[in-house]
Amino acid sequence: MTQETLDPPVAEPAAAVPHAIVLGTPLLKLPEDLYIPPDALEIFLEAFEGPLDLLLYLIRRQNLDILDIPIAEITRQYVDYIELMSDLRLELAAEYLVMAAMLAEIKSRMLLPRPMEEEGDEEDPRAELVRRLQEYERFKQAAENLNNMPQLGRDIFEAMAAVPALDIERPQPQVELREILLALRDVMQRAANFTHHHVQLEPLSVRERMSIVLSAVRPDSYIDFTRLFDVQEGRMGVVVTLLAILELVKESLIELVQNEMYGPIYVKAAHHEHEPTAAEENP
Amino acid sequence: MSMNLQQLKKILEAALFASTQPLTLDRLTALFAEDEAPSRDELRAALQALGEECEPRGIELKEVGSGFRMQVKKELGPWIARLWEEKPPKYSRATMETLALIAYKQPITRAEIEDVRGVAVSSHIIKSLLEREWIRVVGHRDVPGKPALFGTTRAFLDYFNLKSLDELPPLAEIRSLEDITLPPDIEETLAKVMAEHAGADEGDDESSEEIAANDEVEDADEPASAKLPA
Amino acid sequence: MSMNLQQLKKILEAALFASTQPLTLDRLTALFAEDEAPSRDELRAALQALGEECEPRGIELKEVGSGFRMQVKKELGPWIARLWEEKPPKYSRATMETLALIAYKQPITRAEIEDVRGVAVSSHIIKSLLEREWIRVVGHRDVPGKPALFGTTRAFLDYFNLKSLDELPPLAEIRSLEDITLPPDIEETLAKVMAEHAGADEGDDESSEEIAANDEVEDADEPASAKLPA
Repeated sequence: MTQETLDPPVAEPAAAVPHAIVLGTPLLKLPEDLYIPPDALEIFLEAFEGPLDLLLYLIRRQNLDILDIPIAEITRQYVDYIELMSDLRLELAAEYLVMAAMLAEIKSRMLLPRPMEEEGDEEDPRAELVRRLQEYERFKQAAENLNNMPQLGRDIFEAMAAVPALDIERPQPQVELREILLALRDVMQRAANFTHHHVQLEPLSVRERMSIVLSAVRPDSYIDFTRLFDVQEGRMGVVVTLLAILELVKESLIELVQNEMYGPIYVKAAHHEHEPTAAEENP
Repeated sequence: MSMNLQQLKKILEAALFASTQPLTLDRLTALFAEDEAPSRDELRAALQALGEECEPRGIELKEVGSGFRMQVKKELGPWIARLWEEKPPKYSRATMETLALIAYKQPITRAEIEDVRGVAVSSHIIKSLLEREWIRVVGHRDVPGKPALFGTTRAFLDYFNLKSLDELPPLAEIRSLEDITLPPDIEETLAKVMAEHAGADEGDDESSEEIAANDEVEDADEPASAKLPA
Repeated sequence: MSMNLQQLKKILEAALFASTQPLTLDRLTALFAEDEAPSRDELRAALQALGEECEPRGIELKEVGSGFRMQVKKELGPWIARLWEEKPPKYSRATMETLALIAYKQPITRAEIEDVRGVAVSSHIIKSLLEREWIRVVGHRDVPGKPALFGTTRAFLDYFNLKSLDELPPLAEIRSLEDITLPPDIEETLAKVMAEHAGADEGDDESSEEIAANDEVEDADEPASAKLPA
């Protein structure tokens, strides 16, 4: 048996999984269900929030009654996963191992002969596991409910109106430059926590000049390339402007056009149909 | 002498639209000079009337955790969302489960959250919930290590359009697992996994959607994560 | 087939209140799917009606240079001003981070700021910085939605007593980051940039996407969707 066990049950309701459970005797083949192509295991596991989630899945997938989990089979399946993980040298979260130990313990306790009748008080060794699974499931559901609630910016939006210039002075927050730098440090630190990408920053002079160049060009008309330069600024200033222009071209924010070799170069903002740029500045 | 209802409503409406945050009754009262200040009852009546007048409009007056605010009606969301190119945020299951535990079981420590979820809660999740100001440290448990106790904030209520925690959907009864259905995202993910890696086999072309993991927002250092079904 | 006037008005009103900037007729039209889009005349008629209905209210619909916007009626100024009277406001950490990123990474879109912060940037943050005239819209990225690109202003420099942004410390000094491109010699960079982009004459969407992807700060598990247009 291979893939079909992992298909959505809706896909093949009849064929894939024999659902019936007769008082703890599951009418289905358990161990072979496990097959997952090795290179897919990692993705498979990422779909789960942890061992409880995985266990819930294994149990539900096979329509088992949680109050009567065939613990031996489930344990075996679970441990097979764990072995697969270590074969593949996936970094195995400790929680998965702890759960394996817990399952093994339950299993061993269930194998011990139980005195009849008089030990009615003794808890089913599965009870604690069941309790945890049920508790987890409640919050899994609660999380889903929460996610479906109206969210600001997704389902509902703040309604705001502009405030016209008032006679009374509105005090503005006072800010020290240091605070901005600290804020930047913090956000960069956070960004660095995301391991795959790095923030690329051009020298500030170039960044600043990019904004200046960008607001000087328009989407609907060309201006002469040379007008963007101010020779008074000297060599460094010209280099900064050139870098800014190249960066803007790279980001597709402006277009350079030269109609003939050695002819004049013209610049305009990258095309878009509506809204001239300049008009958008401060409402 | 207080002012007439019409003028009162105008001022309240203007203030609610001008403010970037919800406004409490106290802050609304503070808009008025002493000799014109409305009583609490007058204020409430005016807000009530204002709310009713919004009925045929595109906006509504809503009381949330930190006060009254004007907001776009939910039913208009699909049009309004077109104002912005960006897609609204999606939060990972890990984040939402952590948040749900804090909301329903506050005050709660990180260890207690981990106990229920059966998995470590990454620092990143806690930090980002703190950063969003959805949760805060409300105290410390008096056990070794003095772990922080987390609770939700008014901003959490505001974000989820709630006036108080009472309005959260009640926590589900403990259920027999038979009644639990598998989250569709897992099925999708699995279907996709199988389709990608298994090669040819019988028709499991059920991998309708994008794989969940690709849609993921945040929680980079959480090993196991998948989106919530929307 | 276009929709009825009542629904049209609701959507327009909601959009005008939800937007941080005035909206042009074009942008208002873009809110609608093709088959429901109103004609220019219908749009104008709806706006006209909307404006008239504001008459008894605390706000008014105004056409300014760059489009239509809702604003508080001027006559209510004395009351509204008291919203800000009591305590001098403070910028939130989110506002400071947004400002810092605009200064250091300009020109930058809101979505790009959100990518770096890993957290949504609410509209009122952008609005308050625009109103302060510390940032301005310097252009639009030529991608669907034409998101505004923000840069800092002279007023920003003046407030902090800077002659140019150069006087801000380089990021490396704030915190050393790997892979940061702060070249020792600007000419070297020039040569490099020119070599790299020798082919790039007419920018197309493809290359802009690629660049955006490179610049994004986020984990693969967290694609560009931590975006909250609020």
